[in-house]
Amino acid sequence: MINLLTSGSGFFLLLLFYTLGAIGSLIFKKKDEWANGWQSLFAIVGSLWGIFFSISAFMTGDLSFAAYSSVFPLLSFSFHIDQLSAFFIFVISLITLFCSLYGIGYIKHYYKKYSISALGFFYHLFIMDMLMVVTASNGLFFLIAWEIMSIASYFLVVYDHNDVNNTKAGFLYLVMTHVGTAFIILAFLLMYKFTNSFDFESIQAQSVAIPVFIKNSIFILALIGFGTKAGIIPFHIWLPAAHPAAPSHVSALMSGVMIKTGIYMMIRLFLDILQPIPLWWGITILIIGSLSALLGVLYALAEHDIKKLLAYHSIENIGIILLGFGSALVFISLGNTLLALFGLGAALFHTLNHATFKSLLFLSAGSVINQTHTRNMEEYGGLIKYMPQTAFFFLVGSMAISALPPFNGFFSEWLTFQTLLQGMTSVNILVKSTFVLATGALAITGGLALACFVKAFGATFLARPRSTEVAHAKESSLSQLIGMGALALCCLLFGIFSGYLGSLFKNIGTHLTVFRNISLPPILSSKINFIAPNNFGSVSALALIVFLILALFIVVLLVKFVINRNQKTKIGATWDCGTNLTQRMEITATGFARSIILIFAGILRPSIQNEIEYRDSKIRYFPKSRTVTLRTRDIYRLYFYLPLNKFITTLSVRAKAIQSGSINMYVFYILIAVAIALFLS
Amino acid sequence: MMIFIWILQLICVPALSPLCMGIIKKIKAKLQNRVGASIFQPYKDIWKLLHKDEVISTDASWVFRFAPFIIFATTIVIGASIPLFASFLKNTLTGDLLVVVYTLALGTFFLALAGMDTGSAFGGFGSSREMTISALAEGCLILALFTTALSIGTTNLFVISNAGMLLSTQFFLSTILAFIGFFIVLLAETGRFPFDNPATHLELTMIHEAMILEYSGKRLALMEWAVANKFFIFATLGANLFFPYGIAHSVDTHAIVIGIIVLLIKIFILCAIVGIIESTMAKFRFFRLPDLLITSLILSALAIGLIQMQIL
Amino acid sequence: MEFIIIISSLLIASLIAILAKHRIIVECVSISASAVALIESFVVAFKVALSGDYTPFAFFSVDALGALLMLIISCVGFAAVAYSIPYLRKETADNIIGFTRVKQYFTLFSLFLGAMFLAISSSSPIFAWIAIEATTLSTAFLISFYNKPSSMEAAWKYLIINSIGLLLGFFGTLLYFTSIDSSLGNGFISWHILTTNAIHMDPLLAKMAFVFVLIGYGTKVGLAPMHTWLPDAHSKAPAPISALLSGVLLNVALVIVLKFKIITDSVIDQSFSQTLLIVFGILSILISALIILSQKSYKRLLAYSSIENMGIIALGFGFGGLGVMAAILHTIYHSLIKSALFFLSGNFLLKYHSAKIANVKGALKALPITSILFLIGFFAITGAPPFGIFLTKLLTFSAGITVHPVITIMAILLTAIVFIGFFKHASAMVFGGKPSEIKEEKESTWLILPPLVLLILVLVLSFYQPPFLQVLIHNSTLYYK
Amino acid sequence: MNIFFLQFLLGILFLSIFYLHLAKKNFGAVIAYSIQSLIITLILLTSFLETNSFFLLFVVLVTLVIKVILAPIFFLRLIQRHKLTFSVSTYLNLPLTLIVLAGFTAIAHSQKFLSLTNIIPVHHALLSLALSAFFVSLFLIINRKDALSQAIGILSLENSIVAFAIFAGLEQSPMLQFGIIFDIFIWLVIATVFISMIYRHFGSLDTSSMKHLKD
Repeated sequence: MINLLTSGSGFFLLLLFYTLGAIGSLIFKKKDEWANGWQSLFAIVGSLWGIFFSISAFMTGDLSFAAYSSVFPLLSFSFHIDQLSAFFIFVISLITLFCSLYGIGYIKHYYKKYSISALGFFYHLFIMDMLMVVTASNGLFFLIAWEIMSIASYFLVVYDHNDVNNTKAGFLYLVMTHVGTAFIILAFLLMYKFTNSFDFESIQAQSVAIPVFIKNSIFILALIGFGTKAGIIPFHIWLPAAHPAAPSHVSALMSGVMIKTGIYMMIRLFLDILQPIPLWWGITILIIGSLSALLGVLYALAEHDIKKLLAYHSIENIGIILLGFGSALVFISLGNTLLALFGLGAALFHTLNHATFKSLLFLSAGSVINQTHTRNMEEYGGLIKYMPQTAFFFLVGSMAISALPPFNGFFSEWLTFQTLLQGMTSVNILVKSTFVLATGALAITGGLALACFVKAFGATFLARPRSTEVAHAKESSLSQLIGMGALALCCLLFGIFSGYLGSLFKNIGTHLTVFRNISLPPILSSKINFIAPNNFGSVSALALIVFLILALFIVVLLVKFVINRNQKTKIGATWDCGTNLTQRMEITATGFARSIILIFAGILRPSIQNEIEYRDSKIRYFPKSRTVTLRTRDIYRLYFYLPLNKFITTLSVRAKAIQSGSINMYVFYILIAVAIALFLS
Repeated sequence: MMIFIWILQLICVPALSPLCMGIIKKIKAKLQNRVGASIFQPYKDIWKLLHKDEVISTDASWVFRFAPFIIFATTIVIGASIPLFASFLKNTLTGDLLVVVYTLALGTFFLALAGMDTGSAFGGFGSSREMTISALAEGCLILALFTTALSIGTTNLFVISNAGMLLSTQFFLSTILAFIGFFIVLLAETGRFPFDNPATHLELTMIHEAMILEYSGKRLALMEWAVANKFFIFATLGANLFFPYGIAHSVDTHAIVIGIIVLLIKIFILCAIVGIIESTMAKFRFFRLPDLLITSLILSALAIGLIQMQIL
Repeated sequence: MEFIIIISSLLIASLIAILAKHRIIVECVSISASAVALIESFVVAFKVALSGDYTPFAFFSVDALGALLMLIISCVGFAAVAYSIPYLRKETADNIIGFTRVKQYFTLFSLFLGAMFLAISSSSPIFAWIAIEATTLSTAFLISFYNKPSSMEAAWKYLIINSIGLLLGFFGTLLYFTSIDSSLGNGFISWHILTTNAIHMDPLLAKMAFVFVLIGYGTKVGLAPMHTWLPDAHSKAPAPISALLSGVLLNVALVIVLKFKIITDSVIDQSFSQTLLIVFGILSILISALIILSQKSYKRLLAYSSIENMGIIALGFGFGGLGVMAAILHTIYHSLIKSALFFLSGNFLLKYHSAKIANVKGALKALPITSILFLIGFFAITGAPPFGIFLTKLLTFSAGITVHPVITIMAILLTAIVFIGFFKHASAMVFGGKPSEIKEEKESTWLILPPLVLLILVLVLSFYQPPFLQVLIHNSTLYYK
Repeated sequence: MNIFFLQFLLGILFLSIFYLHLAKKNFGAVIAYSIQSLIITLILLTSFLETNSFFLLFVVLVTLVIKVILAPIFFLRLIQRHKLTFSVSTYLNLPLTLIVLAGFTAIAHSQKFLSLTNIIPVHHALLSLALSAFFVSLFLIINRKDALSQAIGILSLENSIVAFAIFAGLEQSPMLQFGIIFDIFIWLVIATVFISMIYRHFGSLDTSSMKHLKD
């Protein structure tokens, strides 16, 4: 059993599970229940096996094997699983396990509407390809897996194709990812040009042959290509459109794990293959990271569609991961590999945490949408009374994402803060100012994320229902609750055992080429607590949580049973200074975020529109209803993407003039071609 | 002996914080030449409220019921992990700067949620304004505290306070700038004057009061007490990190007694400053507060810029 | 011997089609003729794979690439016949065409197939020219099949432009004959003779001859400035015919250009012919990429996509080295997928009676299987991984990046634009609300089977190549490097 | 036959193509084409006299029948049936056409095509004249809007290529020549059928009215 786990066939068994799941769900075209059962069963079994395999692969270290020789010359289906890929397989399988668990209950509401077998097929194809993306060690094979992953996720995004803006979102998504892949192909081709092979090992061996200018252009191309997939700021416009359109357990997978494949490949490229790297690479990634973090959370605040809000938060968390990764790059180029390892550990730990709490949030948002049939937060309210467990899980998720102590979000942000702090001590002014900018951005993002999730949780679950839909919402089914519960538990466990996990991230780094030669491994963390290098600070997750619970217990004991034993508590109406409280009196999500949006008006460019509906259209004095909509303009689409689109379409309309219809003109083209060709030869 | 000091450390924050509140009210009363209540009045209020009956709104969920306990517990935990009078405790487990900031954020998180839970208009607006300010204030707080961390080379609060004569060394200018930034954040976080008037119930201006409007009985007592604790924590942070004189470095009782006395004097001076500001200054309009906070952010960023300590 | 069987069976089929009275006879004669052609071309392919060039007697010699093309012609031809029988039955049911038209269709169809077989296998350049001229003449009437003014216009333009192109090609072929000193007398001059004593040729004359041949036969291949007839002809012809035209005829013409390229390369160095191929290739990708973006009719869209793919194949041959193998594989995949796509567009035409993309909406509900196959075909033709074209494009670009980096970068961006344009139209057609007047009845399996078989064939070929095919591809790569 | 007589024949051929550009009536154009084909058959006859292989004589006769007799008959029957006396105007006005024609002849005689026209140095003048005939007939198709004159343009292009081949000593084996002639015959039949169908659909032979297939 063990050698099966640690050999290549273990990985093929994993892929086999998913292929069987995909083909199986195609067979049950007619019977929805069977298709749902089959696909969920295989997904769960596959992901369980994936978790065991990744843990064993993590322990045994490097593992490289090839599938079968391909028909095409430069392509070889070869895999290489080192600690980094094993970690990412673990993250993918963990989240797939819980999403498939959740999916059993969630897919029920698609039964009569769409073909469940298609959902199963693409779902399994999508996961299989993510696994292949993180383990491929041949450029062409990587591109194949990357492209199939995008196409499978496109079909999942467009799954609910009755709604027209889902197809629009799907279109935007596939176009953006395809353009991103074009950039990645260009980067690989440039590497092929100087090392004339696509295998990562041989590229890395001859990476010294690549001239500096080419290496910089490869960096920029890879940054744009993988940045589009990861959703960094200038290339993020597909993310808030595509993730909400997909079914919830798929959008949880997409924003929890798929955008991390971009990060994985950046780590593989910049830290493993293209060493040694200049300083300005790390600085650019730091700047992009802080921009994405800050702007991501600002756009999330201005958003009132719950899934769009969570999608923007993915951009923010990708920004935080990039901060960790960027500081690692800066430290390497400055020669301090010890700190670089610490920074990489912070980035990887945050990837794991973000995967858990983001998928938890998406799953709970999914069940909320399932009950209320709308994604607009203004129509929620008071759901905690109808869906108590989902509300609790959403609360756990939002506490974890806004980095509040007992949960895992806080400890990865603590690590990122420590790396940035070390960066600030450097003498070079440029490096110090970028680190100060990054720390400021991270700090303010933390605050704004907190505000955003108070708004999200408060507007959705607390106070009174704002629409009739909420009144007949029921608690989500058992499988959904198990899925969410397990994820919430993961958030807590990763928080508590973050000390132990820290040591795992240490030896992820040591296996990348750049860290192979460092002598003393840093005491990244002993069993109980994190210790930053040059003992800059240490925190023990266990002690913190024990303190909190103990203090809470004592306070409740003292106040409830000692001091206040014989007092009575009476349930009365909320104080309403005389008028009867209607649900219009509550604060809405727009109201909540209005002050922050007005403060950051420069960036968000809000526009307030109020339509007034009069009782009698002629006499415009008695308004029947007044709706105020606060919208922020999407400056990227307005000032970059639409003009680009218009330019290409005018170009194409002008090119159509070639087909002018007159036969004489066509023959004239041939004469011109002959003349020019003869003249040149 | 250590256990006695640990117990002292644990009970010191909840015990002394209502006292500071009393002192500030007394100073304000004196400046408005009225006698004002005694400085121990807050103790009596908390005791009274703990023994009164309670009314909870129908719309409130368990978040409303449970929030006061969580907020109070967070202040206790922070109280245990900041240097009050003894800097030799070296609580490396939770004595970290970021732990303090984010546990405070945990408290604000539940305070805002409790505010929104009852569904009254005041609670909603209170939480919205509170979250706006705390979002910006948290950024400035982290940068301000990072200046002291950078100048000493560690984020452990006890080691920072143990470092002794900070002002006289070359970091004099950066510490002063950082302290001013920190003081602005102190006023913002604890809801003192230029940001929010603690005494008023006027719905147009109140931020903090609006969130705890619906509370009564023992929950209101806990809330008031937690606010007092928060103020006391910020005051001690300000005092012990930026001016760490007179703090006990060794275990003998003589040093600890001096430590406590010096702590009380510093806290008293801070309360006086706050009291004077509250009586002389007018409350700023809500949309001018961000400019104040951004000045504090720039000050702390400048302070970090000035530190030339070379570790890397 | 097999070759004679192919040609004779096709000729007999067209003869019977003229004389036959009943429709059944016409149909089964044509289907059996193309079945015979399919089997025979497999036999020929095996022979060529085993023993090199297959020359039954003086007039015909089939080399490796010729055998590959024979396979393509017979497969696509057989699928086209299998598709055109239900297609024409449905059209006669909607009384768009009468029985005489159907008879005409099948005669010209068999003649067209026969001409193409002759074009590849003829050993004399002039005989190849005559065969290509025969293909043009036989398809001229097929394009004006529906007897509407627009198809008339398309047929006339097709006839005139192709005749001019072929005359230029004829002039170029003649110039190559200057290398043969007239002492040999006007015996039967074959490709082999031309290549052997090409050294005597005057280099400048060789350059001019190659220019005339490339532009002449380039009109038949549909390379950029001479492509203007292609969208009109392929969108007005009936679907199976445009499938054959687009899928196969373009490659046949390209093979002849390649044969001339081999001769010129032995006279002057390769760079001249390669630069010309690259220039025409990138030009056709550029023009087709831009026009696809704002295209109105889906048949013209497929025609422009053929121009783009022929551009990529020309680029492949232009880059040389790895590019040649990629281009040959690309030809195989492109012919199969493009003909499948044209069959599917035929299904759309039968259901929606309009070639405009705007009128075809909600196809997923009206024609579920066809639209799924159309989406798969779309992903296959624009190069999505499971299908071979993704890798052939990548190999062409990797061959190109070492030789002409700037052109390769342009090609990558242009193919991305093609993807965006094609995808915009495909998703507009497939998704969205179904217009009410379109009834939702069950699709006839006979209309679905040919495209399905072709797409499955492409998928299989992307992963596994039978040994004889590998030998053929290897030999043709060596010969046309 | 001496070069001088061949040059005289080629001169008449070139003039007939020239006339095609200027012809107002279709009838004149058809007659010009038949003269052209007559000259080609004569040239073929002279090369037959040198090699006097019997098969070549048969080929000459076939070309005589098809090109000189059948083609004009088809076209004339076409003109009578549809009363197409006047051919549609050209794109460029008369003086401009003449300038372009002069330009083409100059290019054909220029140094650029020296390698082409010196295949057989003796026939240099003949080859350059045939080449200019080639370019002029190519330009004829571009210039004339009338479908009939476009068809005639293509046939005269073919004639000029055959002339060039004969003078450059590249003539083929008779069997291939017979194939080419048969091909031209099929093309002729199809062209006449198409022209009559164009007339039925568009009412006139003006190809500039065929502009529906735009983008």
